[in-house]
Amino acid sequence: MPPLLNAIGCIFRRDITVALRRSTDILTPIIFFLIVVSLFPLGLGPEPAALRSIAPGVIWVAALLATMLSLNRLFANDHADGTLEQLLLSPHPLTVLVLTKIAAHWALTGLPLVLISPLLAIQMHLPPQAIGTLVLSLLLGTPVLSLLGAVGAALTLGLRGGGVLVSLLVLPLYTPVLIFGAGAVTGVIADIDIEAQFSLLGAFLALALTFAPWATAAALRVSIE
Amino acid sequence: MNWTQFFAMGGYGFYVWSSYGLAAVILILNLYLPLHRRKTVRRLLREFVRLKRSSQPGSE
Amino acid sequence: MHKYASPKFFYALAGQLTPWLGGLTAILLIVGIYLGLFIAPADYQQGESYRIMFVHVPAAWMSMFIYMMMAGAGAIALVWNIKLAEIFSSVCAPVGASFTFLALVTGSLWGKPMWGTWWAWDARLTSELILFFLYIGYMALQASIDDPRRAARATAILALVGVVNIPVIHFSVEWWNTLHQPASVSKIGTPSIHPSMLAPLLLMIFAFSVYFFTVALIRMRNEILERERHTSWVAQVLESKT
Amino acid sequence: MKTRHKRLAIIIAGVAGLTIAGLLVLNAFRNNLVFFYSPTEVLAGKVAVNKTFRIGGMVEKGSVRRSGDGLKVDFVVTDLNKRMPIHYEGVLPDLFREGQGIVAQGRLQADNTFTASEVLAKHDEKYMPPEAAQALKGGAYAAGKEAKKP
Amino acid sequence: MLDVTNLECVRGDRPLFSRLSFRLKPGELLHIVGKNGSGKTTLLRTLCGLTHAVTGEIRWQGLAIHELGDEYRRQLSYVGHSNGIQGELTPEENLRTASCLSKKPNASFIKDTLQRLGLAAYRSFPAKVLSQGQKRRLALARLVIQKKSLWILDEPLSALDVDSVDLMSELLTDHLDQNGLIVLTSHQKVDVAKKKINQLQLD
Repeated sequence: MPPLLNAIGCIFRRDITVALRRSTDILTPIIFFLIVVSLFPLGLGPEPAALRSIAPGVIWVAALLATMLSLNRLFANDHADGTLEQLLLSPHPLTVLVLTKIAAHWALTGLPLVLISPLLAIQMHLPPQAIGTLVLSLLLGTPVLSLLGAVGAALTLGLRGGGVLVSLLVLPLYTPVLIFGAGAVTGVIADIDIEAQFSLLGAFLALALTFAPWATAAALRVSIE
Repeated sequence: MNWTQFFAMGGYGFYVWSSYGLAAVILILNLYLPLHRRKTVRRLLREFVRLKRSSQPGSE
Repeated sequence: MHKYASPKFFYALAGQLTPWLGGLTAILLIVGIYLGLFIAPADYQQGESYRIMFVHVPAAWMSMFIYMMMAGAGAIALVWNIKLAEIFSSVCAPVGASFTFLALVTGSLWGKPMWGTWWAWDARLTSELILFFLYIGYMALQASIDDPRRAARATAILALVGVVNIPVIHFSVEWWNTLHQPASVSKIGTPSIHPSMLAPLLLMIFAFSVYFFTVALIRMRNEILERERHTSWVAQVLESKT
Repeated sequence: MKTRHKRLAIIIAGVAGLTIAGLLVLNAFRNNLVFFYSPTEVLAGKVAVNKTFRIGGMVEKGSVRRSGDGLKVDFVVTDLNKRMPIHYEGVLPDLFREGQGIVAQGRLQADNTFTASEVLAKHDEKYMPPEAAQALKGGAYAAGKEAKKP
Repeated sequence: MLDVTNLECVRGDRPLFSRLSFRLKPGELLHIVGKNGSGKTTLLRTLCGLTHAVTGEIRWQGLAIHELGDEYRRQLSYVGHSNGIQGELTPEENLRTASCLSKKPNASFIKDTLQRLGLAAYRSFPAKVLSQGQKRRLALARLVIQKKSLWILDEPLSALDVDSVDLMSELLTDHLDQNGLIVLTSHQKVDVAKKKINQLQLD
């Protein structure tokens, strides 16, 4: 196996192992996701029609916030114990290594959110055909959240108030994903053709995959200095 | 056109004049703050230079 | 080229330029406001309220323009490691944010007579709001990094990410808005505006731009003094004038 | 891997990413990311059957008929080329006037009429003195060109 | 060969040192001494390429390190203030990760190295249970595992007991014997048998 692939596999496995050993870190965002969405019926009343109309937006906003919560895990621990420095001193391109870490982050944050979303969809009385759309839109959208979030996490590494700061930096950048992610689900409920929304979510993903790892690597270099 | 009419702005006086007022405030503030800061910076730096001189005579 | 990019030379140059630019700003503003408030006729539909446009549109335009300048200078600073670009990029944000704020409030003041409500999730207002959030994030990041060099480079990266995102955000808000907002639907078309109204508008945009450069130069001079305080030329500058 | 190869790989990856993004955006625009269809497009069969979509155009002068309690409205939308009868039940927006542009969301019926579930009024964003507007009335202006706030 | 010419570093806006030049040949050790805050750590990080110098040049085998990029990092091991040890992973897993950042890990070699550094008993425990000194030893084990020619070490002897210091001297001597290069900072005396030690005083 070429050394680069070897390193990628190694880092991916390492990040997953570490995260699984600190299982509260993975569970917190997921539970948060569940709780936030469940609070809306309590605040708005259990009327199914009303819930259905707000469900796409609510679930998507909750996914955004849950991802925000988990961003800290991405680099902060590695920064504190010095393993991030070692990563920067590796002979492999940092962009690729960073992308690996983001992938591991998504596998343990985004993916569980996607998997758990049908439960919330049922809770919010979404019609059956919309549940598939919701899952698919989250599947395309949550990687973008991890990618853009990584840039924010790298920029705020080791700064005071890092957690709140990262949300200021990243949430405005999340708006397109929110608009088209929730728009796809709303569209399917209104029986509108939604291929366009999925195309655009895919385009965002391609764009984020192109730029975010590079920006994250640059930000890490600045933050480590 | 008389002045009352002018200030009334066809019934939209409030909106128009608060817009222009805020614009004026922002333009003036953006000018005043850095100019004020300039004074502070110069004062602080002068002290800084004096301090540096007295602590290491001969150099610089 | 190197000579012009040296902070010392630039400090002196900027000091000579500012009064001229300031004077130009004042003249442009006076003429623009005179034309806008006294000469331009009332609009056939909106009456006198459209005169808000003469501050709203330049402010909105500047808010975008300054962000672009900020990101462009940031990119130059990142790639070629030019100090002046770094300093210019770092002084843009407060001015840009205040113009964005001005555009938001005047947009709202315009919306009240036009739409009958203070705030509408109109495409332009919404993307202006998100731009404001981007500026706030930028300034928050800038404020929380103590080392000016690190701050400059981190914020430059953020600005670049933002600049890639701004068209995307703008487009998505526009699309979102047309689906949800009954008040306005914009399809392809050219803005039609009468010359008597266009002239003051362009003058005001020009005035705001020159104003921005004036303020930026003043801010840059402060920043240069602070960053170069260890050098002997700063010590001389401090002594020479009171 | 040599530095030059690596740079090439980065460039290729970047170009590939942008190309995919661009193709997807194009696909989105080809698919129904238009805000509304004109009656001509609808009658030419450009719209998926059995899907909700939007139709836009001018409300034809003298075509508005209100029935009963005034909540049922029938009118005709035109793009000055083709006409489309629209049926709507509900409250119309304040800016709904004959000769004004509207967008209606709903479904096409078998008899080539349109049943709207929602009607949105467009508003006009042109800036000109009253005299100029007077002079323009009728001609190009009535063609319903939309203008952006500059 | 490591060549440093006319290096100037600042931290924030505070100048740390300037006009710093030295040359280090294979088989040589450079011991950097200086007060707290004299810029020892910054110098080491600059040598690694983690921090940029204001002026000056660092050359490795005759080429500037920022041009060499990954070629330079392929030959460099760094142990900084923090040990670079992930607490949730066992010592063995830590070494395996460190190793595969540059090449394929060799399980038996990792085992031997843990044995040599007296960490074999902790192989299956998470590294967070190790004491400060043990963690430091684990960080040093990384040097052995990675088999690079240039070692850059920031206070490698801190938190080590007498036996471990001896072990460290042995590792350093071995490395110099194999024509390796070492740059380190230390408040203690560095005891490397019969080897050339250059001292660099920062102030």
